[in-house]
Amino acid sequence: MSAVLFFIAAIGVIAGAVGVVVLRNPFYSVLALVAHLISLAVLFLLLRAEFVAAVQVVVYAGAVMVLYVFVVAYVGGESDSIGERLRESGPVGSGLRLGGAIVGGALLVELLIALLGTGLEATSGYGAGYVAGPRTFGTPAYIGKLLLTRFLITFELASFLLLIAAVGGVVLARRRGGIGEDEPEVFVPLDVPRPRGTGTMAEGVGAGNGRAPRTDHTQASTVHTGAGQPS
Amino acid sequence: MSISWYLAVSAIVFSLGALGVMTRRNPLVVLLCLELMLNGGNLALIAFSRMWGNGDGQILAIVVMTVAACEVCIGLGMIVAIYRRNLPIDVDELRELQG
Amino acid sequence: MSTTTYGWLVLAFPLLGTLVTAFGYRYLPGRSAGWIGTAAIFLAFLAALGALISLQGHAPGSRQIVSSLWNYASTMGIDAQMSILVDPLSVFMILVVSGVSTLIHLYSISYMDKDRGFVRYFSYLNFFVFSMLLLVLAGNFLLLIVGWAFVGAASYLLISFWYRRTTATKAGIKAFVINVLGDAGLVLGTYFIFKHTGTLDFLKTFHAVESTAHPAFGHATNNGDLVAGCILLLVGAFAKSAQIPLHTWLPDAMEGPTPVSSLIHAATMVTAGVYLIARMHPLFERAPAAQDVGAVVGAATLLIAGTIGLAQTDIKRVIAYSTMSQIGYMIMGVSVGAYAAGLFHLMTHAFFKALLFMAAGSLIGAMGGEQSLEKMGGFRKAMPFTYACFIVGGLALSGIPPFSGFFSKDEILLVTGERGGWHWILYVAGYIGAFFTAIYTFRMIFRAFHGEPVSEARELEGGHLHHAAIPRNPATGEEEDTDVGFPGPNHAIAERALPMRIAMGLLALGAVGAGLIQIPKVDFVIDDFLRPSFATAKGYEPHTKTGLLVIGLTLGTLIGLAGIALAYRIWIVGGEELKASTAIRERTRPLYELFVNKWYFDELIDALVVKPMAAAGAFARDTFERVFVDETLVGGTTGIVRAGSAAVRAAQSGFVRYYAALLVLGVAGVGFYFLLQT
Amino acid sequence: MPPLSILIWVPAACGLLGALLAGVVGAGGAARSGTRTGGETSGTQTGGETSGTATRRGAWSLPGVLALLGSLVALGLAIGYIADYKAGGGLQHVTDVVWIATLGIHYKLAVTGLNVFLLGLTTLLFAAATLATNLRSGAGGTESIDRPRLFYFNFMLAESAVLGAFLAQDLALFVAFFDLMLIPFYFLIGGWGQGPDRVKATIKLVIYTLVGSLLMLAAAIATGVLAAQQGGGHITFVLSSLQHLPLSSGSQEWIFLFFAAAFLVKMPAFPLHGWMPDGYRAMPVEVLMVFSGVLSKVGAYGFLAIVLPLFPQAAVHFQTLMLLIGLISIVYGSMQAFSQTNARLILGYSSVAQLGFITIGIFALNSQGAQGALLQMVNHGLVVAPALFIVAVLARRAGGSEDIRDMGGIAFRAPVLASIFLIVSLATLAMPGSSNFVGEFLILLGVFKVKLVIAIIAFSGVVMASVYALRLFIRAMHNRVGTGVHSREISVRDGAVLVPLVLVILFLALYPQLALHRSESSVKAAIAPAQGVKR
Repeated sequence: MSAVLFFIAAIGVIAGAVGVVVLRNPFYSVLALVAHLISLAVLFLLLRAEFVAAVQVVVYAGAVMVLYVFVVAYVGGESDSIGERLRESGPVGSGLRLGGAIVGGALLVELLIALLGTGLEATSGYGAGYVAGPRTFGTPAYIGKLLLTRFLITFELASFLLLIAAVGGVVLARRRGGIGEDEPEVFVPLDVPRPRGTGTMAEGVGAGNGRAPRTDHTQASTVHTGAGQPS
Repeated sequence: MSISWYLAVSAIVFSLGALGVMTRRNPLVVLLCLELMLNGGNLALIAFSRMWGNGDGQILAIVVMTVAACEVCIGLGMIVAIYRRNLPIDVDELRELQG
Repeated sequence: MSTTTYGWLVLAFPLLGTLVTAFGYRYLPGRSAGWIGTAAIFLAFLAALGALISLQGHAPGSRQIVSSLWNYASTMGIDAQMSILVDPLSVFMILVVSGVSTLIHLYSISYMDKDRGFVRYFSYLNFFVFSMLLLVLAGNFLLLIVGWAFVGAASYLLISFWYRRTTATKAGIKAFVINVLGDAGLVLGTYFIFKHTGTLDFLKTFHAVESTAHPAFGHATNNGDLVAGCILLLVGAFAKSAQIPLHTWLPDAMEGPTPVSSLIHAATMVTAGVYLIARMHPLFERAPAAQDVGAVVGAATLLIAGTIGLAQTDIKRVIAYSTMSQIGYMIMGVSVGAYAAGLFHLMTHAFFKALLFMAAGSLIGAMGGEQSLEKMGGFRKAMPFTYACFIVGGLALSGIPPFSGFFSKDEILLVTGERGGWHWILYVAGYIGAFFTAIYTFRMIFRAFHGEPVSEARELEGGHLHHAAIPRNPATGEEEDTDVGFPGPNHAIAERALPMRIAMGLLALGAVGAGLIQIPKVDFVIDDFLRPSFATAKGYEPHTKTGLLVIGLTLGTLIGLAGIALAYRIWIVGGEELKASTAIRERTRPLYELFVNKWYFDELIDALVVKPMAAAGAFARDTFERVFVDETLVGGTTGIVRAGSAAVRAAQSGFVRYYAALLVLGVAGVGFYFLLQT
Repeated sequence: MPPLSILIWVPAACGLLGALLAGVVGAGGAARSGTRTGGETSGTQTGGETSGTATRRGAWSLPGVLALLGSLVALGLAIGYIADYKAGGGLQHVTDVVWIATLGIHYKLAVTGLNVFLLGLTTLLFAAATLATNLRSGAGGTESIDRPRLFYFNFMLAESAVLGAFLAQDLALFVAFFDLMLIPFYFLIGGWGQGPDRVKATIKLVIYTLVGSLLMLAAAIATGVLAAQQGGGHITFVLSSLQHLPLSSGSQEWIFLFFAAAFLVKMPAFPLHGWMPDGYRAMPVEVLMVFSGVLSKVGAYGFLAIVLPLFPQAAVHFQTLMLLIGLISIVYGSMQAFSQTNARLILGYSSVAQLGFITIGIFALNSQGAQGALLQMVNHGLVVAPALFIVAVLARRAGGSEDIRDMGGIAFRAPVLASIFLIVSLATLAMPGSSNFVGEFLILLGVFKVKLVIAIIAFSGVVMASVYALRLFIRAMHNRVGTGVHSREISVRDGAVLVPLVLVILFLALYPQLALHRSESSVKAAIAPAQGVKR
């Protein structure tokens, strides 16, 4: 029974993953990922990780993916699929893509060898003994106990991380203007060694081109050492 | 089913994710592929924790999910910001960090 | 007051005069600066007399007195005090210097009367006198070098006194650099001596050299270091005294005002070399080789300078070359051990040469700044006083008895002859030089004062002093820039300025009579006075062979008269338009070319030193600095850095996926490694 | 006397105070925007209006006054130390606090015969330069300084760093101060420099100096570590205790080379002077005065106070090399100096030559040479600073051009300026009677004793010095009046800067013994180890 369940779930997992990678329309990719996640949750259940499975479904497949869908809807990314990617040569050149595929393959092979080929006896077993119960391995109570006792610090850190991420997301996504031509610029001697206009966001947004060279700018603001008007 | 099967699945998922990260140009999809890789990792973690009957792996999996959530948050925020600036939604076009 | 107090006073007065005139340049009314300067020098002269008197008060054995004010630089074995040495030699020198200087200051008051740089002039002149006195009074090598360099600086300032003349500034820097070369020689020589004696003080040095127990340079003569040191001291002396081959600055130095030429470049500074050799005689007597070098160079100089003097037409330069040749006599004299005679000639020469320059100055004034003999003539009636002074000076210079030059020069040659051996060559050279001297001296006189009066002379006879409409630089013909104080339209001549007449008259008396204080076999004033300074000198006492003496005196007289006669034949009887001289010139064209081009010394030095240095400097500036320092070193280093950074930059393609690929590759690599491990 | 820390930190404190207070008071605050307004603002503006712009023309700016105050206090203290110094040598007025215990780094300061007069020189030149800057903008000056708060703060920080470098008796502390010196000068040149290629010059200078001081840092650490191994104990950087742990000659040699690189760049010596021409052209004149007058001496001082005592065997081993470097610097610098036409560069190359003299004096490795080198450090600083200032004054009269071909003929209308310049240039060419001559006399005597040939060649430098110094003087003062030259007498303001320096020059010329007497024993102690080495 579990074996059948496993194969169905596993196939779902891999199929979803493949779909994510291959499908040309990002929207479909997202949906594929949802499918992938749900079937993954099944695997978790088979591994007696009820709580994680639940979190997976609720948080991931629920919340996060909705977020993705929103963004995709908002951005409406252009569609592209691995097929034509491999054929056409973009700025990177298909060589990279080919190489990427090869590397990825190599990685897969390695992992398989590492996990299976090395003959870790334990992996061939079915895992530690398991007796069902209210607060046994993997139950919310179990997890909660761990989280609030042994992994309290981790727990708190994670929460802080989330908070920071939330703030960061807000900051990044908020609407604001780029750096304009007229923005007054203080002479910072530390800028001196840097070729003008580079390394700033200004360059990224195309501003700063055609701005007066920084050298001239500070030239006007130097002490005229007696060379100028007579004292 | 023995744990090794789960591990095999996790490996496949991880590699697929890596492949996607390396090949796709749409940052959104790249993010999705990152999720894939994380999930691969998660699966392995869970499998191992099952193997030893020890919950730490699961906790770790939860943490990974948290991190994944953060990464999604930031990543999507950046994508939105890029979109706002009318820059191409294409990781190959965003090369400002080029030396 | 003690003797040394007088010595310090001698230094103090000119310094005071310098400071007063320098700081008061804006407030001193009218010509008062001139009188202040003159008074300062005159006071110095009085102090020198005081020193003389009180020095005679001491016993002859203790007439070398050192007095020190403070430690100048005494460290690490150096013992340089701010000290003066008062002994007969230095007293003799300060007497001559301050005496002649007083008269020349007096002369300058009138000569520079209308000059815009009047105050500056007297400030410089006082400073020069101070330096010269410091030089002769210095009690140790360091202070000697200080005075040595100060007179060089003062002479530079006075040569380029009219500094809007490029010729003047060029001449000034030339003189200064050659003098610095001499200073360098002096310093290096000092090192050689200090290395053995371990002291800079004169008396201690001499004692260390002469001490019979363990002399600094061993008992044998011609110790290598000693000879090297003495020859380097000679380099200093040659540079200062314009001896071959370091003489080229002196003729150019005539760019300065004429009184300056008369004071610095005839009477005092250029004789410093003679003083130096005399002062260092204990060292030189232990190094005969160095003495011979000095004697030979002196003889060569007196000959070469004499020949050049024959061909020059610029009156001041003729006198300058005559100065060189006379100093050649002195150097030769003190180098062969005729110390008293050399210094005696130094004194008499100071008189008559200063007189000649003053007279020339008066003449140039009458010519409105023109210095070329070609344009002069017939001033005999127009300026009788100047003419008389010129005659007196000329006779003294040509060594006609009883004028002063006669005794001093012949005494030098006498002692040279007594040395015997190859010194006879020098002896002969000396008399040949005397012949030349007589010729060019009277060539000057005859061409300037005899013959048809030129327009300026007539104008002057008519009672009007000629003024050039636009003053021009006689050397280059460029128009003078009068606002720095070039005399411009105003010139002073002896006939019209009392101070000039007084100064020239007194010097004329000296030129006539000074010789009488030391007549062989009759009186020995100089000998006796200087004896304490030369107590240890071998052969100081002239044990004169009467025969040689008589021969010398008669020979000298005859040669002088012969020279004058020849000059008379050529330039008076020679007829109109210098027929005779042109005829001679044509007959001896190559020689004439050689002489008129001053034996090509300037060209030689230019080609050997100046041009190479300039070329090297230009090369360093234009090529080396750019190619090596900037491109090879800087460019090379930065180039390497640039290349490296470019290589690293290439990795930073900016493609996220590319980075990701690298990352995965890395992971795969690591994993592969571990797989191999298992 | 108060502890040395006060002497070191008073200037920086005053600079900082000025920077902070000026913001509060508002008078002549720092310029936020680069635009230069002070030159045009009329004197009637109120402080409120000008705050946030450059100083008003003719107004004393608070930071300037405070900086001047600080530098003067430092000068007074330095004079006090000179007067108070006992000729017996050794460390005096020692301040010794453990700074970083684990690394054995002490905050150890002391006055020795080597640095006592350099303290005087540093404080004097900084005071003069600060006064000059103040007078240029304040007190009816016609010009203005941007961001005076920043300027004066950097300037004073530089003074503190230099003083610290001179006083430090701990290797690590010395290195720290040595590198601290670079920072303010970097800002000063980059922010207030002149000329189009200022930026290039700044980078060049910084890279050169930085490379040198990094090498020195490595060498210093190596010294501490190796010495600790030698002593088989705790690591220490205190010079006096390092001196008792001599390293093996092998390690001494490479460490010596690293230190030499740093110091030779600072001096600068041929062929490491590549930064000098651009740097000299770019610097503001006041900065240049102290840079050329003082910083170059830090290198020479380092040789004398650190390298010779710590690495005597290496010093002996590389003696000929260093002598040759010095000699080439002399000849090359002199030749450049009399072929350049930019007055600043003439002085720049002349100081290359002068520093060459100092180098050969130090590496004569005998008492006369070292003594002369020490005296010459002070002399050169005293001479080059007023010379550079005069060049600026002349440039103002020659319509801003520093090319000697555009100058000339102003001596007649400016006799005082001419006399001052004459004194300075005669001192520059080490005219006998100047203190410079005593220095060169001792140096060359020292070299003469060890290497006759080098001494003789070095004399050519003396002769050439007379050429370039007089050339500069004549082209600026004599000959015909240059086109576009206004010959004017120096203003009282310029005089106030120059006259004190000239007076000090004259005083030392009359009584060099003052310096020689005090430094004698310390110099002997410094070179004793090197002399102890058997060759």
